Amino acid sequence: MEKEKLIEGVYTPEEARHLLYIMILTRAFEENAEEMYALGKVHGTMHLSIGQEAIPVGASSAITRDDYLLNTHRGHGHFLAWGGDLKHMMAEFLGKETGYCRGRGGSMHIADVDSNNLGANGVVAGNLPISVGVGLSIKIRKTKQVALTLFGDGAANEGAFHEALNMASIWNLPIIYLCENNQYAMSTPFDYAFKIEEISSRAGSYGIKGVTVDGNDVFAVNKAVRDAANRARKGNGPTLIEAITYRWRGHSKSDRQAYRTREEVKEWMKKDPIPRFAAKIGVTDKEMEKIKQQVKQDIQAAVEYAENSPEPDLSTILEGVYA
Amino acid sequence: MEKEKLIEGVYTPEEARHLLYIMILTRAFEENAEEMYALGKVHGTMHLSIGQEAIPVGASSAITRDDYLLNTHRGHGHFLAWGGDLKHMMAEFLGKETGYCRGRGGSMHIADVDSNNLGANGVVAGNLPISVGVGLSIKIRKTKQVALTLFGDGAANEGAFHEALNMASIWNLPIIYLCENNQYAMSTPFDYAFKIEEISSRAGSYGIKGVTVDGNDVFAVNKAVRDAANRARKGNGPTLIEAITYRWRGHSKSDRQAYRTREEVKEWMKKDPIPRFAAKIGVTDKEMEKIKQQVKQDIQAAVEYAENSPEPDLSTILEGVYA
Amino acid sequence: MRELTYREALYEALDQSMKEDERVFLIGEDIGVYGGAFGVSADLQKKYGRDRVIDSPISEAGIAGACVGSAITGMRPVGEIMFSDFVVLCMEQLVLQAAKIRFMFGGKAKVPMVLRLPGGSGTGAAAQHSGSYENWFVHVPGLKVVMPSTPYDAKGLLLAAIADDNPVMFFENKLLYKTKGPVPEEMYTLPIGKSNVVREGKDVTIVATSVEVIRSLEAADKLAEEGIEAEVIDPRTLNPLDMEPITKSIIKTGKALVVHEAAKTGGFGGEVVARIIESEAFAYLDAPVRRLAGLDMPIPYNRNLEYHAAPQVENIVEETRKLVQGVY
Amino acid sequence: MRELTYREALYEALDQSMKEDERVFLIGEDIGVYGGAFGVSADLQKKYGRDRVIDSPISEAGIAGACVGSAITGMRPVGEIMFSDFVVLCMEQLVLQAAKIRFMFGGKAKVPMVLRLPGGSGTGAAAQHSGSYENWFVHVPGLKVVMPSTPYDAKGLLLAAIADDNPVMFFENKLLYKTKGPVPEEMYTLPIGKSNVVREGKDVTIVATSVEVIRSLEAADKLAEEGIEAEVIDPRTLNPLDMEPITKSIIKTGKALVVHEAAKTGGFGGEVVARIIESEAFAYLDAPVRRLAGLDMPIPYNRNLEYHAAPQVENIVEETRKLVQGVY
Ligand SMILES: Cc1ncc(C[n+]2csc(CCOP(=O)(O)OP(=O)(O)O)c2C)c(N)n1
Ligand SMILES: Cc1ncc(C[n+]2csc(CCOP(=O)(O)OP(=O)(O)O)c2C)c(N)n1
Ligand SMILES: [Mg+2]
Ligand SMILES: [Mg+2]
Repeated sequence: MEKEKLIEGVYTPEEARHLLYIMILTRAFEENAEEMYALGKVHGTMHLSIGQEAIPVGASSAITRDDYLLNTHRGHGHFLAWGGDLKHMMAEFLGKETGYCRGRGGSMHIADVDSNNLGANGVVAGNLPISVGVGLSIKIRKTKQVALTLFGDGAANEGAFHEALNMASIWNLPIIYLCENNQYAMSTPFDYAFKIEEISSRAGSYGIKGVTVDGNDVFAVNKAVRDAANRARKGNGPTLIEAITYRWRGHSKSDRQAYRTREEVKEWMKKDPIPRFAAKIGVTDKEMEKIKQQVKQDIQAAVEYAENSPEPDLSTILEGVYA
Repeated sequence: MEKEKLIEGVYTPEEARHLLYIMILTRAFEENAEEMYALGKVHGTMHLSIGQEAIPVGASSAITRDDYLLNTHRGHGHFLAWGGDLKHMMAEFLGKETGYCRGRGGSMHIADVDSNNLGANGVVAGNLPISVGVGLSIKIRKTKQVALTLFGDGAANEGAFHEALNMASIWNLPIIYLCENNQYAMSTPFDYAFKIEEISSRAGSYGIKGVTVDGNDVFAVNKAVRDAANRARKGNGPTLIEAITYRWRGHSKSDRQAYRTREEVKEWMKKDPIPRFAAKIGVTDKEMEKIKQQVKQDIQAAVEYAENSPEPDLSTILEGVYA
Repeated sequence: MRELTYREALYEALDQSMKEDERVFLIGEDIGVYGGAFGVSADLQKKYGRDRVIDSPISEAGIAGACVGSAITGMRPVGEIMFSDFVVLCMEQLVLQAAKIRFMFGGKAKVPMVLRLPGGSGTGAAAQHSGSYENWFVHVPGLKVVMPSTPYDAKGLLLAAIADDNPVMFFENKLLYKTKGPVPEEMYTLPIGKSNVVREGKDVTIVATSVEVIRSLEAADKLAEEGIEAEVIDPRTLNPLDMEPITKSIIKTGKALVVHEAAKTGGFGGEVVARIIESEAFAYLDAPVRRLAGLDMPIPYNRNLEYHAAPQVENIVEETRKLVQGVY
Repeated sequence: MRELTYREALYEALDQSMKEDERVFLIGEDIGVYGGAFGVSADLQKKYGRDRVIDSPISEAGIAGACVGSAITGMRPVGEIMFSDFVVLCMEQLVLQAAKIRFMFGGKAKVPMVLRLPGGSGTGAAAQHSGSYENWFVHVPGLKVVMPSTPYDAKGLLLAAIADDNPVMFFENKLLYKTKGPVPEEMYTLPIGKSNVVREGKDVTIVATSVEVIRSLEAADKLAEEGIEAEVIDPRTLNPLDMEPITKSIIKTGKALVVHEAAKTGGFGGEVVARIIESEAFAYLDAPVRRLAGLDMPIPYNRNLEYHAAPQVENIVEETRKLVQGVY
């Protein structure tokens, strides 16, 4: 279609509304998750991405579903943006047999390999070495896919980050390394764990392109990922993108947040990516309300579906250990 | 003493001659080691540093023996430059009870902790995480020591390199990271395993100083290490030094060297660091001959000592597993 | 005596050893302001400063290396790996360096370090945060492996581990942190290499580790109601392993059950069974030694499946009953 | 039949599977022009190109990740870790990823990868290049562990491992690379999960792995001269472990010795002993099952000490004799 019809030259109005819907859905999903956790309906822990909703939609909308997604422990938004089904996602969250992982994986390991969603990962930087294999696989099979690989600021200090980016570089692998720098690794501030201004500058160690973008701006993230995807598909190798954002909630459910001030959080909450994107794509408050209503219904339906879904049968406990 | 009395403002004539002696001794030790290996007097493998003799003397002469040495699998030169005793080193090489490690460690694990020589390491990059601990220990004990930490070009692609340098950086640890870039990691050329011109540029990822020097020039190595030591003692943290050199021999005893040309080796042999240093410090051929004679005698004496030394007694086999 | 939780007992051991010995320092992820993922180091950074309670970047190999390097140069580091699962990222430093340096160097160096490893399932943390890998380290000569089951043992063994001149892998259990028990206020050490008979009984011997000790004691009470008196033994230190109380017990009971949470195959239970068979107790066995252990599977997220992946009280009761009744 | 060395047999398995299946590729350090530290991949890079025989930087975690990621996306990678000791650097990818991905993802993914691991002592390579860590992986549900002792088994099991849809840890032995034996030219697979009775005998059962199988056979010949007929069984695959031939044998002999090179404590021998005790063979034992394994120590550099750190023929002869004569 013609460029002028596209918002910022990127999205059709429908597309843009859908992305906004996903952002709102992500936040609602996580707010609902908090409630369910408080009510003891879910056990374990969970990692909320509230405040970081721009990155998933910006990134996923820059590549196709023939590409691959390698996600993190804080990946609800990416899962939904990739096209994950809310009902089966909710069911996984509640550990039900109808969940994406038959209730075996939970929030931290939710995956849908059939749709090239290679899963969240509970190990910090755990998906980085795996990305090398995905990249090699694409290169050997000569499909023009790319592998969108997410990780956090904290993950960039794991040895795995170093090995993976160097390998991806020397073999020109079609990988998009997208670092969600939300300023903290659990309680560890970015400026404590790094003596550099930008994580993207580490691209220099591997002779690849590095760029830092506003992670709360859907369009900025989208552009960076699109550029990286183009390079990758042309055989020009990986890119390291750093998206600056902020985690509104605690790291996980057991976080007293003694390591930061309320003011700091408040300041960042002013940079809420949702209204910002809504404004940019010209969505009125009335439309916004409609979307929120829709989201509310969808969440409710998903919760009902999940709660009415069966638990895994004990007799199947050993299924899936071996092929 | 007054500067003008010092060669290049660095070494007294005696000192310089001693360093030259160590370089020649190192080469003779390794040539002798090759023979003994051929005669089946040593088993296992060994890694020769012939052609790289400038780095050990340049580096060790830049710091004191109250400092620490963390060595590599290719570390005969560093061991001698640090002040290792030839007899006990030879004995270790032959696996004798009188060896530095009572014959338990061999060439790849020779150490002398009593003299702050924390040992060679058979694991590529194995000493890099350890250097962080040594640096912390110095920092906590507030002694003004530095930790000279050696590793090869290949080691710079291990995750351990990344984790160690970042930790050393953010905690301002007094560590001198000295990378001996001899152009190959076993059969792997530097320009295959890296997409960057200089390993020292990776210092940028950690916000520390990085410098590349001519590793066949004793004075260049010495200056880089002295500068790094000064920074470290002032509490300004680690430095990454890359010393460019070349390995004349195969990687180990089982190397057919199919990965490089004779010509390339010949070219580098013209850059022999020994005559180069001899000329720079004004040692005549006659003096050179004297030193070589001395070395010959010393090697012979050491071999005799080692060969006449007892084997470890089988009854002591379990000694040293636990303290 | 005053009661503390397992977590508080560990905290006190760290606090007292840091007060007493300036060579002791802590390093790990989020152990400072955050106080550690399980709160063990609590306010120690406030007390001892950032130089002695060091927040680490997420670099597990670096943490282990920080312990090895400082230990060989005179310090007494206590590292924390947030979840014992992530010990997979520092195996090189532990297995090829910490465990071997002393031997490789001809006995002329020592590596007095402790690595604290919170492990085990039951918290809904799923497959990558619920593992039990202690037997790997039992299989690494040069390392010692400690696994306390009570607050009293936790404090005494942690102080002993810190005082030990060898690298010690210290396995804690997440479900035990909140359990309470009597703990002396003063510093005290428990011997590394002494098994502990936690319950006497004449009918059957149960050898259990960590959380399974607690479950075995509960099972033993239930079994007592059926007239079965189980003797429960906690090795407390897996390597060195003190077999003497175990063989003595089996000579008395003629029957033994080994219980641990880790997967059965390739686990510590095999070592215990083999040692029993190699001991004089073999002649007194009137039933095969049995193992009751975790299922051979990753830990599932689903609460019910997770529950059944590890031996629970009722499983121990049933297995023990079968053993005593001779049905297997 | 044509004879090949163990090394040549492995080479042929790699060559044939690469020829037959374009999803198969190799990755490891110096496996290209250099042909691998032990020459197993020889000229395969010349044959199949740099895209299918990939020289890796020294990044073991990356190598393992390259296998995991390509396997879950349709490839059949065969990785090589130059010395099995350095598997310590990729434990995270093997244990937390490869082994668990399928289960965590609800059985909806598969990880068909093989990791080749040359191990063992006897080459003078000292403590960091001579380890035997196979039992770690036996203890990791989701992984399979294969350990061939002959050229014939090496080829058949490597082809089976490559065809298997699960991650397989393939432990080779450095001392065996030069050993020769009959090997069929065509592609063939040996079942993963079938123990192999390599020598029949009525007096005693010896269960041995890898190089210790060869030593046990030599010992058996010596014992035969004394009139002791030992049955020697090679499990070949440590997990899954096929106990049936072992129990059957013990029911016949009443005596069993388990032999491996890895350190005794926490090793595979414990698993075998425990399985025997749990089996019907227990009732037929007229002597305790014994383990003969590596000393609990790092491998020494000194040739003589190194020799005595692992079970040698004479040790097997002596232990077996003692067992048969009832003196222990
Ligand atoms: C290897 C490893 N170490 C530690 C942890 C515990 N942990 C889980 S998330 C996390 C912080 C990760 O920080 P970052 O990479 O910035 O991602 P974020 O949580 O901020 O999104 C830590 C330490 C882990 N899961 N894996
Ligand atoms: C972790 C690890 N991987 C692989 C090896 C095998 N190996 C020994 S030396 C070596 C090459 C090292 O290259 P480099 O770091 O450049 O040092 P150099 O040998 O050139 O001095 C390799 C791959 C090892 N010892 N340790
Ligand atoms: Mg973060
Ligand atoms: Mg090199």
